[in-house]
Amino acid sequence: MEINILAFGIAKDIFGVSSISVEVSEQGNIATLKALLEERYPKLKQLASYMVAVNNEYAEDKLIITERDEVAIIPPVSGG
Amino acid sequence: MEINILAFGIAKDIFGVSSISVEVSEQGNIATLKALLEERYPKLKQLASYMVAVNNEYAEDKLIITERDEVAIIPPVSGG
Amino acid sequence: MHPDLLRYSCQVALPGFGETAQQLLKQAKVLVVGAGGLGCPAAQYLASTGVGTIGIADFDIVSISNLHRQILYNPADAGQLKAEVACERLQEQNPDITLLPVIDKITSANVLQIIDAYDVIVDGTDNFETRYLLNDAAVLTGKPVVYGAIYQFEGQVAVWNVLTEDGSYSPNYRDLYPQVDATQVPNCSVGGVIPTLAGIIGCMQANEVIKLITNTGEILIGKVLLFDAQTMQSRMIKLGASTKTKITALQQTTEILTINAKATKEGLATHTLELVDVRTDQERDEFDIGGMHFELDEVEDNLDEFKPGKTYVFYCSSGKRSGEAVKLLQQKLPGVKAYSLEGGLGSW
Amino acid sequence: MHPDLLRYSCQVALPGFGETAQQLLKQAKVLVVGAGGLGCPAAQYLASTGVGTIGIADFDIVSISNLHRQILYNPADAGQLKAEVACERLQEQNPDITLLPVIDKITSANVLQIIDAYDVIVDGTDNFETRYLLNDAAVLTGKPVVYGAIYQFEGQVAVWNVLTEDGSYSPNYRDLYPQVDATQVPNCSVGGVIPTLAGIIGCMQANEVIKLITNTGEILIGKVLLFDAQTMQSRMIKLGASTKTKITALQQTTEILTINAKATKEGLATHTLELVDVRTDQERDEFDIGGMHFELDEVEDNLDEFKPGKTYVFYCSSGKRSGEAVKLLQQKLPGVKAYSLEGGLGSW
Repeated sequence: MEINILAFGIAKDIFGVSSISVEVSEQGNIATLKALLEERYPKLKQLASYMVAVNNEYAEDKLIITERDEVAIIPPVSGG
Repeated sequence: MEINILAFGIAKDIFGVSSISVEVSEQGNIATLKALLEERYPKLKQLASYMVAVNNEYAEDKLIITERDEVAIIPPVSGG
Repeated sequence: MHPDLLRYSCQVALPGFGETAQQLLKQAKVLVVGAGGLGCPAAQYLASTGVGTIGIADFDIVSISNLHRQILYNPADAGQLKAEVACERLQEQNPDITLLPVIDKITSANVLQIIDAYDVIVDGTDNFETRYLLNDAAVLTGKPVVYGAIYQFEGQVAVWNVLTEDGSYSPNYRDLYPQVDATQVPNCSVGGVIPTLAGIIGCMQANEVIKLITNTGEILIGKVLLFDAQTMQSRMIKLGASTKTKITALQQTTEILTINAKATKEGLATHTLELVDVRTDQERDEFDIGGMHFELDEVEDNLDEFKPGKTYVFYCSSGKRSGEAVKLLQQKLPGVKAYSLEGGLGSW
Repeated sequence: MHPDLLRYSCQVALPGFGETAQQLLKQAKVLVVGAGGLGCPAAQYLASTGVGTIGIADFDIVSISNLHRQILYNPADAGQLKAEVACERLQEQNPDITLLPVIDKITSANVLQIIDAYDVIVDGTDNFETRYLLNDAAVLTGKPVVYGAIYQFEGQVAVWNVLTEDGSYSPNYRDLYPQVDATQVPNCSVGGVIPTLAGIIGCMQANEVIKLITNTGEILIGKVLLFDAQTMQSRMIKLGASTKTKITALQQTTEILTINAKATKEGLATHTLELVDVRTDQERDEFDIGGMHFELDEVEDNLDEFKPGKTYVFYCSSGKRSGEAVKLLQQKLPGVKAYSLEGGLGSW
């Protein structure tokens, strides 16, 4: 299934756009999605951690994604 | 039908609560709703004007309300 | 790097900004009307960001009860003109920009002349009369208005009257509220306001001004943002692309008859005046100087208490609510003489 | 009205506030860490609102490039300690509160002692190391942290580590981001930041502090607010009711070896040092003082360029990014000597 992903902060720079679309297998979970994104965008993995939110809720690795979910990638921000 | 109405600003004080529920006839429009509210809460009419938003959009008097609509009463605010 | 730009290097580095945007800011002329809870933070960030010319319009003086949210002023400034103190402070913050205090009260007679030299108007006023005056004058002259308003924990922000690509103008304040009965909407001195809300909304106004000038981002055109500091929830209400209102002339400013404390005391001694308190029951309970008492929003329901031939002096804490009451009486009961106590109980 | 309360009358009038809430603010002790883009507006509103004791912690000095968003400082303050200038300004704004500058750099050795006297910590820092240090120290001592962070046009706000009714603590920064590679996330001097965003997020932090102290409103507990100044859209991400992270000790602060400009020039003259520029390509194009060049986030991929036995001096504009590079080298290549140019190119 096709999953739409919104990018925040530095993830916009890493993806080069503010939203991307990725093909995730049915029953794929957040861990699957992260692995897939990190393979395509190695810089994402280098952040050491970033938050994945599904429908405005923090998503644990084992959460199963469905096609209607709104997924957001929210990396850490350091400025002050 | 039962319509749920969210109150903002001074409308909260006029209603006494932050949301109320009113019975509107099928095919009732914003003008109907306003007349109904102003009868029940005369102070609302005394404001001279207030905004009604339906699903986060400014609603003209002739707009027909349906049961799933989210209606908000947003009175003017003067402070600075 | 050019020394001028060092100050702005951390915004020039922004994507889509650059030295061109900085130059646009430098050339811009922005009038901030109301140097209060909204105007203070808005002007502070317009100055820090390098807007080249900033006018600060306010005829009022600093009072101690302003200080909880009007962060440009110190207790030592009490009694000074806000516009002058604000310009002085902001000039120290950024010596490279031009700051112009405007200390005349804005009326239908002078508004067009006052806004003439500016590209953008920031509405940080605290009363409906000036809000409508600025809105209408901006519509008549084709200038954008960056609007902000606050009450208790809730605020509104929007950008009015921007020329859109199809040649029409975006909605303005009268599209939202065609007219308002000012006696029916409490102001901050009655219902209170949380200082941080003023800061958030004022900074949002400065943010929209910068976007307007530099033509970056999605400006709040054709929509109004509602923000609630208690829940931190915000909500964007769409208003449509173009204005549906026709504004062809300015509404004439009503002159409010005022009387000072000394003259009032003399009138009371000779029994030629009667006092009317228009504050809340709670304020009345704490302290009063006598006379009848109707809360401002109840005056209209009690017009038969005022007798032709008699002279009434309305009072509140600052003179603002009593001014509204006098306006109402002048309009509804032209045969009754009504004055507003100048400076309110603060001057008693 | 008590003269003390006149200043606060317009917030005491708020529903659910009153004199009791004002008294709570007066008794509260809040530590603002970082007197920069977030700390300036946050501290300004905490002072104006009447928080009784405010500590301002920052070891840095005012520099011209800070002024576009750090609105407590004037060009005349350049070179002075931020914490001291901020306390002086805020004391003028509100003479009735206590302001305490803290000018030590916060490390794992002193953080517990520094926060000990305070009830609430405001995280307005500009680096991950201090963010984690404050977070972990607050968790170890059971204090709430009001977090804010900004980059370009986007900001985050949340309140960490609040004791909930069931006796557990609400989520903290490590629930969101267990750890971060600081060399991979650009800071404001690289990517820029819009000043008004700093104002909005800083005011939101002060707002949450006031709600925490007075126990009013819905505090940002168990959630994080994302705000975008370009679109004015905000989004609330739910994190759950309790923390799932175990923090049992502070991470030791790595001491970064630094070298000043004079010693570096001597070392270059005697060919005993090699320079490494870790700024962006764009910054390099404008001006450089020679040596190798890798952008900070590329240093890790080029570790084989650094030879054991040699001594490298990393440089950037302020010393911040070069410090991160030195930390990385100390960790990955302990046999290579690496220094960070103190004060960056500003001191050259």
